[in-house]
Amino acid sequence: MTLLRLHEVTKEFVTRGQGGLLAPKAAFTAVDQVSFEVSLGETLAIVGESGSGKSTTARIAARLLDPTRGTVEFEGQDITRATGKSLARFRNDVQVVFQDPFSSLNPRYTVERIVTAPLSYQGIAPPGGRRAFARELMERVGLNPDHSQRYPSQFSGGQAQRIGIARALAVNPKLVICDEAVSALDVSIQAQVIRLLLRLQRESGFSYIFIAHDLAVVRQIAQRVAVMNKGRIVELGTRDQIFDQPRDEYTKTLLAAVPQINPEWDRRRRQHEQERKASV
Amino acid sequence: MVRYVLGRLAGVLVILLAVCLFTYVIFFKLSPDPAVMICGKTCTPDRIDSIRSMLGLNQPLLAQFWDFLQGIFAGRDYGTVHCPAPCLGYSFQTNESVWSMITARLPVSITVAVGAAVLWLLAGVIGGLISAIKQGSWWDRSAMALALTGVSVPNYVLALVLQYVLVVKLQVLPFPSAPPLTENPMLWFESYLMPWTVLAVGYACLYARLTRANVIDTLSENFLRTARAKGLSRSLILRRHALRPALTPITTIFGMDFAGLLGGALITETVFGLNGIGKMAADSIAKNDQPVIMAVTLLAAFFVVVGNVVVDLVYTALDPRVRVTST
Amino acid sequence: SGGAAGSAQNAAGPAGKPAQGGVVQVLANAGFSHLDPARGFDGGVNNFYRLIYRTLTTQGAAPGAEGTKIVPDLATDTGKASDGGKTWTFTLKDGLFFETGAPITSAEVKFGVSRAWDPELGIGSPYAKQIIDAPASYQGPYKSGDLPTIATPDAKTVVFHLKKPYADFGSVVAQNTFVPIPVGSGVGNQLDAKPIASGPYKVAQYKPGASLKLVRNDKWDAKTDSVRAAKPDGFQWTFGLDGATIDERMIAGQGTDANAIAGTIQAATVARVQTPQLKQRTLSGLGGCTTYMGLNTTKKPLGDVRVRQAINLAVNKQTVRDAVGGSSLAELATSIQPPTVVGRVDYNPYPSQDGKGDREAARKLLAEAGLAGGFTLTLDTRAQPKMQAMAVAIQQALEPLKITVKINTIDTSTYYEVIGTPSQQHDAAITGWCPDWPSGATFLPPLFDGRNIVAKGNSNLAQLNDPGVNSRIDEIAAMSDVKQANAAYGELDKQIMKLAPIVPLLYEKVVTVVGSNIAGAYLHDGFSGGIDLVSVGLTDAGK
Amino acid sequence: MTEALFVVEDLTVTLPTSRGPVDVVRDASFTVGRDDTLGIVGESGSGKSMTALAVLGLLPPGARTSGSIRLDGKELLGRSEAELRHVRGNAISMVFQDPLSSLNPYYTVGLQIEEGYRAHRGGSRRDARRVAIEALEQVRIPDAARRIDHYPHQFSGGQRQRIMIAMALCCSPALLIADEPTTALDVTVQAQILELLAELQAETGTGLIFITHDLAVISSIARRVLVMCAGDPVEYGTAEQIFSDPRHDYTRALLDAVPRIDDEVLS
Amino acid sequence: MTTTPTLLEVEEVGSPSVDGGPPTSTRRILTRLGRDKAALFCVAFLLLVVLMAVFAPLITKISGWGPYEFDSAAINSDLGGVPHGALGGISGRHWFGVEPQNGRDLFARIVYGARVSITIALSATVLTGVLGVVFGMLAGFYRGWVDQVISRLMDFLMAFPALIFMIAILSSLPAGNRPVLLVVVISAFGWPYLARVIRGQTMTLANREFVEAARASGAKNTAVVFREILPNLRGSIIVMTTLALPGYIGTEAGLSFLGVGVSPPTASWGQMISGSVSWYSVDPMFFAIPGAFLFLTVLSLTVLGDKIRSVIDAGEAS
Ligand SMILES: Nc1ncnc2c1ncn2[C@@H]1O[C@H](COP(=O)(O)OP(=O)(O)OP(=O)(O)O)[C@@H](O)[C@H]1O
Ligand SMILES: Nc1ncnc2c1ncn2[C@@H]1O[C@H](COP(=O)(O)OP(=O)(O)OP(=O)(O)O)[C@@H](O)[C@H]1O
Ligand SMILES: [Mg+2]
Ligand SMILES: [Mg+2]
Ligand code: NI
Repeated sequence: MTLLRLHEVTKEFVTRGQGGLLAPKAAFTAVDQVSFEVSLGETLAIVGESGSGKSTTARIAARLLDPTRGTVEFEGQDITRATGKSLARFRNDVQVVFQDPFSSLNPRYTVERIVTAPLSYQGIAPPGGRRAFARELMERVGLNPDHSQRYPSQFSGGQAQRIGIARALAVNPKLVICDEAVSALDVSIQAQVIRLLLRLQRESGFSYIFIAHDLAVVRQIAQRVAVMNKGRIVELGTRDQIFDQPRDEYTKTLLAAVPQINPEWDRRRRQHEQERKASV
Repeated sequence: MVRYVLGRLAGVLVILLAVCLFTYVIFFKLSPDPAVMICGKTCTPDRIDSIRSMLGLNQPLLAQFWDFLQGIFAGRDYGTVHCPAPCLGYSFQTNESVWSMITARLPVSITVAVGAAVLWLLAGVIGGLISAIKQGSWWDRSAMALALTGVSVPNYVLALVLQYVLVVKLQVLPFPSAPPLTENPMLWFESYLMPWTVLAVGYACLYARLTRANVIDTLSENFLRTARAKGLSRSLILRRHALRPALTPITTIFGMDFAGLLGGALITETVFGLNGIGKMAADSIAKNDQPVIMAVTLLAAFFVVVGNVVVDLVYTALDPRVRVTST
Repeated sequence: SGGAAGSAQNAAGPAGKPAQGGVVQVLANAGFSHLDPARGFDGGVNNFYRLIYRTLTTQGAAPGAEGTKIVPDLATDTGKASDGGKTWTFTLKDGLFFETGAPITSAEVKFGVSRAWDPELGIGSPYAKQIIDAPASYQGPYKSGDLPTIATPDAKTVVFHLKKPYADFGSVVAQNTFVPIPVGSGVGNQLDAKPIASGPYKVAQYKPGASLKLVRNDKWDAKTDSVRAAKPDGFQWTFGLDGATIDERMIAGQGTDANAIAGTIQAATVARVQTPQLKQRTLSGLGGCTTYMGLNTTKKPLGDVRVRQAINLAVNKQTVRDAVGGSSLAELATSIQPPTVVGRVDYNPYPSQDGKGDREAARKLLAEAGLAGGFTLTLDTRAQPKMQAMAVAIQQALEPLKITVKINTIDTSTYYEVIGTPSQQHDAAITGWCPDWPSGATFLPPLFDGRNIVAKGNSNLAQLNDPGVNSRIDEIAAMSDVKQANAAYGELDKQIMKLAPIVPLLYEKVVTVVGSNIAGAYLHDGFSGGIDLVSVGLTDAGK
Repeated sequence: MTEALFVVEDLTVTLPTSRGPVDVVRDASFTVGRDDTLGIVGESGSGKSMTALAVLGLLPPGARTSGSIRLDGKELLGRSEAELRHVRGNAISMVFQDPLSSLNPYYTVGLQIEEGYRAHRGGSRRDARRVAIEALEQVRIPDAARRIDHYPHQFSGGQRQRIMIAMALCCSPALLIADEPTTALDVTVQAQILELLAELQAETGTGLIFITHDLAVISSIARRVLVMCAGDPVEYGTAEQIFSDPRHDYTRALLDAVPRIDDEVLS
Repeated sequence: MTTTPTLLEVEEVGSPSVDGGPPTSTRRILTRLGRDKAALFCVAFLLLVVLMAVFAPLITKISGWGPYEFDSAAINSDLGGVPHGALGGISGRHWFGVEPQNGRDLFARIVYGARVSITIALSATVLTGVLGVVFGMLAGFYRGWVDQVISRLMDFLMAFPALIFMIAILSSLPAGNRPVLLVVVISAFGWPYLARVIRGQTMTLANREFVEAARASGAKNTAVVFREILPNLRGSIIVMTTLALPGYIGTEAGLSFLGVGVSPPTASWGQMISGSVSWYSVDPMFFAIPGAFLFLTVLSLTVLGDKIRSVIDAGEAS
């Protein structure tokens, strides 16, 4: 069943040319005729060049930005211009993790308030009380629950990012849009968060739009992958198709450029590891 | 943008019209009959009637209002006298053309406003900035205590005390007489020094406190850390990176305050005997000189409304994030 | 000129003899209402007009009673009555000219007077219109042309025909409306902007509300003028100064402020002018007006004369006086007419110790009226600190009698309109009255003639309509001997006060500090106690 | 033997919190030579960024530091703000982790790059602008000459990150500290940026401290690696040693967790 | 050990709280304020003023003079009515001296004046604060026609020279309940000033990403405005409203003197201060006493506002 569908979505940004207030305007097409679907319980990954319009697409999908042209449908309903109740329902069902961790957290609020805010915005009482609920959420994303009274500026970048993730998971959304949600996390926490996301998908049927640069992560989590370049989707297919038989040139370059740990070192490490296990 | 400005200017006209009409109703309907006051101590109903007809007060309100508007744009006739285009009527009290009264007094009010504004901006912003940087220091505490004192002391008190101390006791300044700048620049400056100061004190205190609060907010932003990491000089960091975001909201207030002052500093002008718009307003209220009240109101409204348009334009120019969404 | 100065300066003081020349500075709060003599009409302008205008007669130029005496000015005498006082003839002096050089003849005098009938202009002194006979439809010279009831048989003679005999017409022609104006000029606002001088000075520059500069009118011939000393070469007014600032400047007396005169000081300044040096520069005298509280006789308990008398007895005039600045700034009033009025009798119908009020006597009267339990009274006051302070003082004084005074503050600009409208007026109101010239004729009839009660612009605040008073007013008006009439007004004062329609509160004083170089300054009884401008000058003209 | 370009010894950073002071970095020691790259990896929240900030004296208010930080043998710790000014952006540049909030929203990116250059190199605005455009081009911002006049919010996350890099590069510092400079970049651009850094090092001998979570990147560029965990430097050695023979349990766990593009889906 | 040199020297951050769990913010603020001497002093003074106002009749019974009683013996009628004795007639009889020209007891008038002034100024401040903040935020946040309507309304109200119109309107309204009318009229003309400032800042804040984040979390517009943006406006609001208070006491005085405020003989601080102006050189105490009360009240409010703010900020250290 299709949960979200973007149909030929285009976004133009109006920027002012040089020369002050009265300068003529210039338009810049950030997203160009993008169409895709996300089904219930599915993860669609968007990869692509930096500046290719991934975040913009995500924000349009979350209805945080109005597309210049094209439509966004959610559960079969056109919500491109929705307001009021239907928009509110949409908001309850779709949560977003933002790319920029600090800017997306209100500097005046404690973590506890930030992560429980979606609940109160949607008029849901936090199960087990606000404090306990917040602590539980923080624990889930690997944050020290004792820090629930801290303010965002007192956290590290990766911790701030996890606050954003915890916030998105506070309510039970149908779709979570993760804009580089794990990029600032160290690999072990990253793995923990990804496992959490996958478990939620399994148990509660979450769908994800997962924007990432780390193709290894994408491979772990995505069922389908869209590759964007210069505002357009240049290739869209299942994970294996994209990773194993990329058709588009850009996709191929992308895959070829993935850095890897020196294979020789890695091999030696595994060897040492085995030696160590054997010796124990 | 051009369209936006034009739209706003059209809005200005509408507001001024509304202000006009409202003022007209308040002062011509609810206020005492000017004819009776002109009539004086020994007055007969006949005389009142004749004065009313002479002033056009016997016409319906809207007709009077229409005449008034016409006067402003096209001029109008009062009996035998023709009053040319920007015609705001004649004072009930002195029979002077209100327009010439305004043009004669405006330079004084502008001088008062500009001088005071320069003073309070300098004092307020610099004081607030230093306070913010030295938050919690003795300088900060004393500057903020001073600011509070400044706000708590009504400016007529300040005016009189200043005059008593500086002019009467110490005799370092003359009594303000406000000659034209060209005649005697020194005396001009000395004359305006006290009015400027008195007016500036209250505003300076407000601005100092606002600047302080905003700068403190800004100082904790991450981009300030970036600026420091670039090795910029302290003054550049403060001037450019801390002040700009801190002062952006202050421009709003400044526009309003300054525009308000152009429409006359009632109390200060009265205390120091400066013949500006403010004093004219005070006099006209005391005497219920309606044409003058109307004109003063309109003038003040004009400055404030235009000031607000300028403020909005400046604000969108100052904050790039706002700019993009505004058009 | 200016030889009189030098070492004698200290001894001279404000009373000394002024030298010829110099410029007298005048510091003023409010500007002049009108420079057009047909329009302006109050103590301040009347005094000022004598510098630039002349009238057929005028008040004397001397301290005390001399100042209230009518003396010839343009005319050779104070008028000859004929036809039983219904026709008055004046003859002009020789050598009279306007500042333009044009001669002043009977035609200009007539033209000036006839302007009083113009509905747009005639908003000043009303007497010419009230007393001189004229066609009912006459609307002034610009609209209706010549006024037939004033005859000018030759260039030197003016003949006025009155509606009915008027014994004191010699005083009436001293009013501003009798200033000569060149025939045909003065239409609209012309004279307000640029007066045409007939007196010793002419207007050199006028910025309404800001400043006024007078210079000598060299067409004025001192020989034709026995009233005006006109010693200085000019006058310079500065308007719009704050009261406190004026006091400061006058006390400091720096620079040209040494040549300055000003109005009455503020209460707070009284304590500061007690040093010998300042005392020497201080002039003090009665303002010539009475401040009183009118009691609306048409309102419920006030209709009872005993209640009004009780209030008269109970008011503590001492506290009222303190409210305006104490003994230096006012005297306690006992009668309606102030001491400056000719023929006034000094008496006290409702005495109490030191004017502090006789509460016992008042209580007795109230008990008689059946109001021992008290009542409520609404007192209208002007929204002005001094007036409100007086109201509060009265409120306090009546409180022990269980009379609750509700103070109703009315905006300054509307005050006189409200209390002058019987339908809007409350139980009582504080106000004052100054005679247009110092006789009972311009004091008692306007305030107490029951037939003068009008729906708007009423000055009979008590709304007293007593047949005895009314008929007595008619009798006095019919008297042809001015002296006799004035004396009769003195007695009428007593008769009215028996009815207690008002509570005379104070005769306010003028206390003014003059600059150290001012000479020849005295307070003129005729002009609400202002310094007589035609006599004042400088000790040292070179300063 | 002369000392290395940059030496940190026993650096401890203490931050105030509502529960009292907390050591967020304990006794960290490392060196960076000329044309040398140190990689710092570790747990999120382990104090990597704080270490970096401590070097430039940019810690949050109330922070205390102890130990020693020397650049070219000169002690930086305890220097006054005025003295540090000449070091910052000149001898040592830094790329911050959070690009959006680290850029002033009120100014164009051009101005923000130029001012750093002019503060140390002087020169006319025109020169600075040229340098800024060049720097933007170097970090692969398309249409740099036009975009230099845009405001930070008009750029994508990766672009902002590159702007921060451009800003740090334009004074060719002796030491560059880059705090997760490429996390928001796609792999192709990332490769270009890494190449750019390598070129720069070859040219000017810049020492580089590279903080990242991407172990693959570290393995390809770092000569030495510092592994941090919960404020403690748990392991410090050559890249080869760390990657091929990690001694500490945490390092081993970290390397085990690295996802591989050819790995199976996690279950 | 060295301390990091920073641009702003931050006030010492308090010691750790003893109890285990993190204290709630209200409790934290209260305990922190409780330890601050200056804050305690401010609270004490404000409390004193409030108690004075509430128990005015009782207090004046003890002091012996009512607020309206004249004492002619205490003033010198020959010198324009200045109080006898030094310091404006301060004595055992009149603790704070007397008013010139009528000898009313200043202490009693201060005590009674607190009632009027504090209620009027405080309510006007609160009302303008609420109106200004709400409308300012709505205009700045929604932009579009909401902004148009609110902004034009603000333009319209601000366009009037406020004092002139307050007089005109108040004098034409039925007397009714003066203090309430005063509050309403003062607020009606006062709120746009604050609202415009708030509007501008809201426009800036509305573009911040955390606002977008809140919206994505399902926050309705009102929630975004009042729960995300409002806390970030705190600085300006505190400053503007603490400074508005003395302004309104002054406005009340001005209006009272122009005859449209509270009617005499009711005492109010503002009236006392403006009445004392002309006596500044002869009887400085007449000004100094109500002036000091006004000043201390404002000072206390401001310092308290600042303290609360810095306590909250210390938690954020943003
Ligand atoms: N202002 C502060 N007050 C108190 N603690 C802070 C403050 N800033 C950061 N911390 C804490 O200091 C620790 C180290 O933070 P730091 O930013 O150095 O982490 P990091 O290693 O850079 O992590 P990441 O990889 O997530 O960016 C974290 O646990 C964080 O919670
Ligand atoms: N408000 C804006 N005004 C003008 N241009 C914008 C605006 N926001 C984004 N852009 C431009 O639109 C393009 C797409 O931006 P977007 O943020 O969607 O990229 P992205 O794919 O998320 O990149 P990254 O991976 O670097 O975050 C970029 O070139 C950016 O410069
Ligand atoms: Mg992005
Ligand atoms: Mg970090
Ligand atoms: Ni080995």
